Amino acid sequence: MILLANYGYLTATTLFVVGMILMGNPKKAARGNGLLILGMILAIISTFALSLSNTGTIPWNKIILISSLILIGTYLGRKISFSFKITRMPELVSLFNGFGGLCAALISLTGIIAYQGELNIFTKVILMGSLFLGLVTFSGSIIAYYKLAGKLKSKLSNNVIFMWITLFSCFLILFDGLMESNTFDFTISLVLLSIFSLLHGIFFANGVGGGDMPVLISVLNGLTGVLTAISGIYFENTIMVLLGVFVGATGLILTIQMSKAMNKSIRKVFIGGNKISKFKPTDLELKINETSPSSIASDLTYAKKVAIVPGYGLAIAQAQKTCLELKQLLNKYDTDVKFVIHPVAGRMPGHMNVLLAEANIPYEDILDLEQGNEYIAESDVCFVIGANDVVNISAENEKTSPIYGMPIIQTYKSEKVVVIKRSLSNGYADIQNPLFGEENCRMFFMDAKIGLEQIVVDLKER
Amino acid sequence: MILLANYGYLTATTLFVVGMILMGNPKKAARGNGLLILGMILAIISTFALSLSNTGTIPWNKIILISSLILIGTYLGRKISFSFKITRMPELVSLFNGFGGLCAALISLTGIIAYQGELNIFTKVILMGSLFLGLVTFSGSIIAYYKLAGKLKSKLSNNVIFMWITLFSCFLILFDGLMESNTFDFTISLVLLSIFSLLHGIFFANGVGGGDMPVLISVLNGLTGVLTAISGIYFENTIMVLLGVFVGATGLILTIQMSKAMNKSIRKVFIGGNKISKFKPTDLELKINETSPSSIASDLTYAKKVAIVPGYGLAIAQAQKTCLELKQLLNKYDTDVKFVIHPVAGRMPGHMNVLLAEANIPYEDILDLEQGNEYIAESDVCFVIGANDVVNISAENEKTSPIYGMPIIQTYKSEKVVVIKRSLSNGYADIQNPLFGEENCRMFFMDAKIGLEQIVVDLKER
Amino acid sequence: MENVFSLSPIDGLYTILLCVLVGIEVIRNVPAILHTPLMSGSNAISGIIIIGGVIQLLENDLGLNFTTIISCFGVLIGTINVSGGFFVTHRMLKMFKSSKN
Amino acid sequence: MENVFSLSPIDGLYTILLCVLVGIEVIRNVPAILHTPLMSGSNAISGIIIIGGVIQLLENDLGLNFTTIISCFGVLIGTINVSGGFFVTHRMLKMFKSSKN
Amino acid sequence: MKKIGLLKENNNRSIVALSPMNIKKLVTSYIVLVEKNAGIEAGFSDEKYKLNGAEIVENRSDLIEKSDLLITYASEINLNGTQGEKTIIGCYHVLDGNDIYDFAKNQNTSFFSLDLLPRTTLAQSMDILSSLASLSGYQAVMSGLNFTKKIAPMISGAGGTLQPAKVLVLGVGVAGLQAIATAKRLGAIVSAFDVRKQTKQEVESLGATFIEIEGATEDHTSGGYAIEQAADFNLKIQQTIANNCADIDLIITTAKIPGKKAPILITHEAIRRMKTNSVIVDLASSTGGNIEPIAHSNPTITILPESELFNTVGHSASILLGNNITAFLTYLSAHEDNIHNDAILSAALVSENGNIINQRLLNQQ
Amino acid sequence: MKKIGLLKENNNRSIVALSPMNIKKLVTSYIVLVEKNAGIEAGFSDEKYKLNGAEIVENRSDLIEKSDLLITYASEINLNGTQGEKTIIGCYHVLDGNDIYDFAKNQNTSFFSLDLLPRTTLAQSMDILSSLASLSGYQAVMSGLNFTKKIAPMISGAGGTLQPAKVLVLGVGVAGLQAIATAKRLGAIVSAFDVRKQTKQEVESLGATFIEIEGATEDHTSGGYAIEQAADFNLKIQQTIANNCADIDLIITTAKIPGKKAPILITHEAIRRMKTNSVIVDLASSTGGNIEPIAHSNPTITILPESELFNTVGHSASILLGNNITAFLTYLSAHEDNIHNDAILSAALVSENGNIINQRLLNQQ
Ligand SMILES: NC(=O)c1ccc[n+]([C@@H]2O[C@H](COP(=O)([O-])OP(=O)(O)OC[C@H]3O[C@@H](n4cnc5c(N)ncnc54)[C@H](OP(=O)(O)O)[C@@H]3O)[C@@H](O)[C@H]2O)c1
Ligand SMILES: NC(=O)c1ccc[n+]([C@@H]2O[C@H](COP(=O)([O-])OP(=O)(O)OC[C@H]3O[C@@H](n4cnc5c(N)ncnc54)[C@H](OP(=O)(O)O)[C@@H]3O)[C@@H](O)[C@H]2O)c1
Ligand SMILES: NC(=O)c1ccc[n+]([C@@H]2O[C@H](COP(=O)([O-])OP(=O)(O)OC[C@H]3O[C@@H](n4cnc5c(N)ncnc54)[C@H](O)[C@@H]3O)[C@@H](O)[C@H]2O)c1
Ligand SMILES: NC(=O)c1ccc[n+]([C@@H]2O[C@H](COP(=O)([O-])OP(=O)(O)OC[C@H]3O[C@@H](n4cnc5c(N)ncnc54)[C@H](O)[C@@H]3O)[C@@H](O)[C@H]2O)c1
Repeated sequence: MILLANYGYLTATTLFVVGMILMGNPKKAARGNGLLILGMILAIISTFALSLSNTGTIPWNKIILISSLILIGTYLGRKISFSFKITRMPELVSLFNGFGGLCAALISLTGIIAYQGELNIFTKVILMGSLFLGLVTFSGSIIAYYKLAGKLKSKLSNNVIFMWITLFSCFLILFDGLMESNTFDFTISLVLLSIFSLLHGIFFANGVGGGDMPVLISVLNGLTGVLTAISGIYFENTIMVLLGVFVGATGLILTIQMSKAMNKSIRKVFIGGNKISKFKPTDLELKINETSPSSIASDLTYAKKVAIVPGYGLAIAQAQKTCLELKQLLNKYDTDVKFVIHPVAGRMPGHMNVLLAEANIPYEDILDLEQGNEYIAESDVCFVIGANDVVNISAENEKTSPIYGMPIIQTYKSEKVVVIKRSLSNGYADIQNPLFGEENCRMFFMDAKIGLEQIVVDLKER
Repeated sequence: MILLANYGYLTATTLFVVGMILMGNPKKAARGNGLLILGMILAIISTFALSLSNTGTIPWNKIILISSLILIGTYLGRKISFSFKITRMPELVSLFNGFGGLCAALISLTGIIAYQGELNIFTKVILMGSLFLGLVTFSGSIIAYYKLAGKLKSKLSNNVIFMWITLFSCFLILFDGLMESNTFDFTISLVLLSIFSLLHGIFFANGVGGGDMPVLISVLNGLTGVLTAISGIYFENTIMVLLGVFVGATGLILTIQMSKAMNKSIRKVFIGGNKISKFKPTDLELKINETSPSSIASDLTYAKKVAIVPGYGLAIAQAQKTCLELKQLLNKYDTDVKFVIHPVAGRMPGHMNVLLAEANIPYEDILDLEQGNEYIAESDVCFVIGANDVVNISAENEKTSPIYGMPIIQTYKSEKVVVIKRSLSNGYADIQNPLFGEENCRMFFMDAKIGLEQIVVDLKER
Repeated sequence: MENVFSLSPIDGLYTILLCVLVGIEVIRNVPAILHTPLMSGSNAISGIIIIGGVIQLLENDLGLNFTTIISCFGVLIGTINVSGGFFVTHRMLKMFKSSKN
Repeated sequence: MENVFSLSPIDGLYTILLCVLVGIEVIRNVPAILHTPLMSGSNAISGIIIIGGVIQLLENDLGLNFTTIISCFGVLIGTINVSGGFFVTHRMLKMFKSSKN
Repeated sequence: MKKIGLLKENNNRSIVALSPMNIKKLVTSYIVLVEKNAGIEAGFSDEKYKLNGAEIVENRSDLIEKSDLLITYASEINLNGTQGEKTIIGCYHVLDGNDIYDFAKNQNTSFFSLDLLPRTTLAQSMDILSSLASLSGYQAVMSGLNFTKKIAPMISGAGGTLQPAKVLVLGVGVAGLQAIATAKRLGAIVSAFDVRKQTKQEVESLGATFIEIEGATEDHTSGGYAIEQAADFNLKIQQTIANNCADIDLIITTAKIPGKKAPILITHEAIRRMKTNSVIVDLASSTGGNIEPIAHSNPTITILPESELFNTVGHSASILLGNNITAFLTYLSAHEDNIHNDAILSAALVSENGNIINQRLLNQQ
Repeated sequence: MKKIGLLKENNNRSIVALSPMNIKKLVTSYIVLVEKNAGIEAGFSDEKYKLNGAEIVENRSDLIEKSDLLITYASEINLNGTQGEKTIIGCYHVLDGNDIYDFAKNQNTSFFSLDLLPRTTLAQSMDILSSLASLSGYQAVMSGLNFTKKIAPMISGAGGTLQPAKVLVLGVGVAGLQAIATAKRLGAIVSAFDVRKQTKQEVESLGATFIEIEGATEDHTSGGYAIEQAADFNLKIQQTIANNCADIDLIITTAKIPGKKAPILITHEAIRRMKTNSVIVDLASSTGGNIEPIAHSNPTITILPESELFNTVGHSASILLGNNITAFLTYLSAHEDNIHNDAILSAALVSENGNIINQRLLNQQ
């Protein structure tokens, strides 16, 4: 029976790893996910078998309890995950990750309480450490969740300091709890540790800019992995150790990859906070949401209709051919891509036509202002490449604007607007564009050619 | 001591794996190779340590013997590997692989002879199996070596049959040798097995077409891995098992990847033999050397100067933009790329100019016939894309040719010629082109656009 | 070879080492559009921690005490993580099904 | 935890399993231009089989008999494989050094 | 409803100020009268106008008499003896110092000349100058090349390789940019120069080379227009151009300064150095031209002083012109009560009740 | 050394049969005499010829008298009273039934007309027809467009969107292909038709659309040329074209059949359906043209019968022409002893000693 359980674990591990490998390939990813689910089921069954072989009897009541917990949990998980719109998936991942952290914290709490007296220092470190990590993950993930949902935008100026203070406190409490001659009662230690861990998670997450959220989630995800591995050592359970290590490793690499894709060092993401350094001082303070090539890439693939709005910046960057490549790649995903040309885009009549003709973009994929605005209204993503004045919404809603009354491309009618330009600086008319601060608008500050190439690379599967 | 040796092995394994990972990245590959070397040294030292801890005494004489063997071997290996031109590296890999196979065969032979009486059936299977595999690898690799070197071109019509006969014989002998009541004396069995194994290797390798050689080498390489793992089980040596398995796995995947890159199923490579199915009957029988996108890609990156000769096929395939991409990628490798335009290439004067201008290829990278031929004389690779008549060497060396006397692009002046077209069919003038059968000419039968895209994908590192 | 198949005395380390490497390799070359699904998947995997809770529940006595409740809650929350993770991944991946190539 | 760090009784299998996976993953996504160097590198690694020869030489008596000679020859040939493999790989990789990006 | 009268151009132009497509839109708020054969040169028959709801008027003076708004590009209009208030909308290049618009002195007449519109983003949809300059730039290449006796693209054929033509564009405003784009399209090698720094980027965005000359003066308050340069800098420009023109096949000059004489960019010396058969198209000729005005010394080169090349693509030109004027009419009717305070309308208004009131025009005089 | 005489074209052509660059090469094996002002129209001054080693001869009859080989594109040549053997090399389109080449009847005269060269890969470097057809195709677009009063590319500007011009090319030989390429370059939407099947691929290789009409007859022994089609298929072609031409701005016809009248592709009916301002450039006009030859019914369209459009790019044309003729001279001197057995030379040889001996010409007569 032990052997059976162990082979079960072995098989489950294989399923997990192979599943993850498959998930790296867009065509097989769905099958990979299936394998992961199988692996999870197998792992749980094996655990039953293992414990059964230890105790000898079949503890029906426990099995029923656990099974029903699992069933309820599954039901809830399903419900939650289907109650969100597809564009909000990253938020959900963050939320669930928080649950994972909480679960780990609870489990170590049980461990601590149940065996309070009998714990040696090694297990104590493990348990209290995992309590700490679990709660940090939990509160951090929840913050990330709210930030992603756009419900939280407050930025504390002294965030970094608080982060370090809370972290330090946690260590103090931990250390103190381990001492024989602890100052606090152990229960109080636990409570304090919990509080400070939660606080630390909050500050940790809050320090990260909106555009960098995916990196944060990835880090927290990796933390969960480490947690799992630590718990595995405590429970002397191979599969927990292995998978924990595995998740930790993937989390690490994913973090590196993502910050690379965003052209930022990991240090900058977490310590540097969310300064936009390239800011040009402007009258109006816009709340900018930055984004990254990879998330633009996934936005684009999830979309059914994409409108591309080229502007003078496209001409400067000479990115027209990359545009064609992007379009062709997206067409493969059944995504419809049209180019919407504003009459005064660029610096001469027909400027955009010249570019698009050079890239051999067929005339039927080019829409003028009127058709374009109709198309955009049905589109999922409106992708503005190096345009500014022609998508300036102040022409529609600010009577005082010098361009008030000019017909513009109504990008805001799309589900989501993504803008690629190098900075927040103004266009030809030299007026600020409030579009960039809109809720459904994401900025990617990059030269159009380089940026598009990054997106194209992301889209290309090997 | 044992522990030390074991940690040595562990570290060596890490070095190997990490080394191989690094080798997957062109920028870090050289460092990866360094790690592999370190790993190998460490593994050998650990082996010494291990055996030392088993016996207790330090067997100086043996250590000296072995060390000197290793030194001599290293010296020879270095000498051999530097005595070949860089373009002949694949041959060398094949040669060395053969040595690996021979080594394995010898070691198992020693095992068999030394413990002849004491062997249980399990070890017998292992040893005789590895003798078989070792010798197959050896002779197969040697054949591959000669084929790659162009010194062997004979094709036996009944090759497949012989291959199966020899394989079957080997199994018979092996089976017989294992029986208690063996027909042959054991030594005779061994000799017979050796002979048939060698023969099998020869036929196995000979059945594979010239263009598919890399796949064959990869398979043989994988075999060596399996061999090593088997020996590892015999020697009860972790690192041998692990690395054997590792090499086996890489070999397997590499084989799959390569045959994918050649657009052939593995089955076709080995069983289908080397038929060129798309052959259009021609008067003259040309000896065609086929090649694959990946080997074109590596030829191009190893080159310092590349001349591209476009023809009407480029226009048909509309591959001009992919050409630009190829050029830009190669420029990154410091490779100089020029386009050589023959006055009558295409179907109208300036046909190629139109295409290249559409792809925005700068005028200074376009050479006419005369400059072009000078450039080609210094180039490493001349890449003919969908051209035929304009590179027809019969215009220079066949007085009876209808185009005798027409100046052509002298592709043959380049170190290596690579031609991409869909088949062997003729061009506008409808005469056969003996260039395609030249020794330094490699054919890639594919639509120019698709083919170039495959090459570009290969060239792009992620 | 019977029940125990162990190559060397320090196999555990080999295993962990290799596991880390597999983890790294699996992710390293994944196209960025799959980052989110992968993160979600690996997040679901990390929910394996519920096994800890299960073990606790199985091995401790099942009284209606504080620890049991916490354990139960832990398993519940953990399962939400696991199942939710899988479902989210599933939903995201469905998007790729229409991809033609 | 002393000398032996073993997670479970079948760690050996985990190890081999993971090793295969690492092997596959390492190669799977390598750009094709590196196929030849990689093959060459992994070919050199497979030369680890000389360890077998070394063990034979170390453990058997060192008389001037047939087996010793064969073993010696085996180790020699094997070393050529190993070192040659590394040198070839090295030469091929040098080509990439000039790559600018 | 007010009556719009569309005049036939009478200064040898083959354009018309409104196209039948515009009529369709205008008839919802105006009665539209069209002079007989007004659009015939631009390819719009009277039937097409009628079909879209216009009324054809045989006689020009009838039309003028009946209409409240008179639309033209730049016709001579005789208002003598007409009754009632008239608003005349056209594009008379009033700053260039001509007097075709003497009707402006009439009582009861308002006169908008759209060349005076500010070059702002908001006014662009009415900006006739841009629309027509763009077409002139295109045609400058097309017809200029015809005189070089050469083809533009590189052709490597059995008869040898023909080198691509070299084109130099001086003054990179709207016309210059379009000229660059067109020449690039045809495969020519293009270089360009302008005194405004930002044009460097614009030139490069079209794949052409910018010739840099340090030391230009710019005035950012001039609304995108260039200003006059210091004498020594002008000399420097002229020398640089002379040094660069030896292997050029086609030069297109478009340099203008609003309300001023066009700067001299191509000197006697430059022309002397130019090669046989090369061509200069001077789009700035209406304000004096960019070429030194002395009998030039190189008989083998062709100089084409063209200021209204858009006439040769009258159909396209009329479509754009009509759209611009329609946009102006729409804007006008929306801001009618507020003409003097509206930046766009007041800028374009030349005269009211016989008095020239336009500030820019007055400043100039 | 033999003497080459380069004549000034005297039929109103602005080309010259050898360019100064060719002289440089030829003077190594010939003495080259050039008629005064021979190259002036094509942009080659007498100085340039002199600089490259030629001798300028003031008087035409002097030149003719002195030279052994006379080089021209298709001048009238008066050999009366000249001495010695003369070889005349030109491109007289002898199959089209003209009689400019009456000098061929002279004793002591050999006459090569390079329009008779076989269209083989080997002869391509001497193939004047291809060189000049290619330039004509280019110019057909450039000058044809000028008459449409429209610009070719799509322009989306503040004045609205101008739709790209639509171009239809009939007959996709050398000229047709170049016309397609040029129109595509300028941004037009291009479709094309030819009776030879393989042209479909050629058309598509330039990014244009091919109009398919089933039922053409082809003769693969005709050396790449088309042959006459059955009457009912001709009808089918004419109908299909008529159905396709309603929204075309520019039609370029190039369909020829060597030694035959050009096929009628555009009927009365088709012309009636074409829209205002559209243009037809008929490059086949020298052999009758591709347009139904009756007074056509649509006065708003322009028909340009042009057979020598290359004259408008005389400089480029002369470079190619000169290279072709130089290649022929080189080939001739290498195979001089074997003229009658050489496929290329015998094909181009029209007459010897006053007798027409060319097989194709004789077959035709
Ligand atoms: N069409 C005409 O005929 C014509 C003629 C003259 C003037 N105009 C005027 O020009 C304007 C045209 O509007 P538009 O939206 O096309 O252009 P725009 O308003 O001038 O904005 C262009 C934007 O592109 C960005 N950009 C510049 N280089 C870039 C690069 N390499 N990569 C990415 N982004 C880059 C710039 O922002 P960053 O610096 O932050 O990157 C800039 O804000 C209108 O105001 C119009 O009135 C038009
Ligand atoms: N330039 C001119 O003015 C002119 C005019 C008329 C005729 N010509 C004649 O045309 C010829 C031009 O020589 P060339 O070398 O350019 O062309 P070519 O000799 O006609 O050969 C073109 C080759 O391209 C290959 N091809 C066709 N489609 C392809 C695709 N999609 N992908 C890859 N390859 C493809 C064909 O082989 P597969 O079918 O095996 O792929 C064919 O052999 C000369 O004989 C010349 O005399 C030239
Ligand atoms: N805001 C808008 O929407 C809008 C609309 C149309 C034009 N514009 C802008 O107005 C500006 C001028 O346009 P335009 O074409 O009517 O200008 P223009 O016709 O007055 O002059 C043409 C060009 O000549 C240049 N020039 C003047 N003096 C020169 C000299 N000495 N040497 C070289 N070049 C000289 C000018 O800089 C200008 O680029 C451009 O920047 C254009 O982008 C803006
Ligand atoms: N071998 C060579 O090197 C070489 C050199 C030059 C030309 N060529 C070939 O010669 C051929 C003819 O060239 P060309 O331009 O001198 O031909 P051309 O001037 O004689 O005729 C022009 C075109 O009209 C087409 N045509 C004839 N009757 C037609 C009809 N009823 N309807 C529609 N189209 C019709 C012909 O097919 C031809 O394509 C082409 O295939 C060309 O590629 C070959």
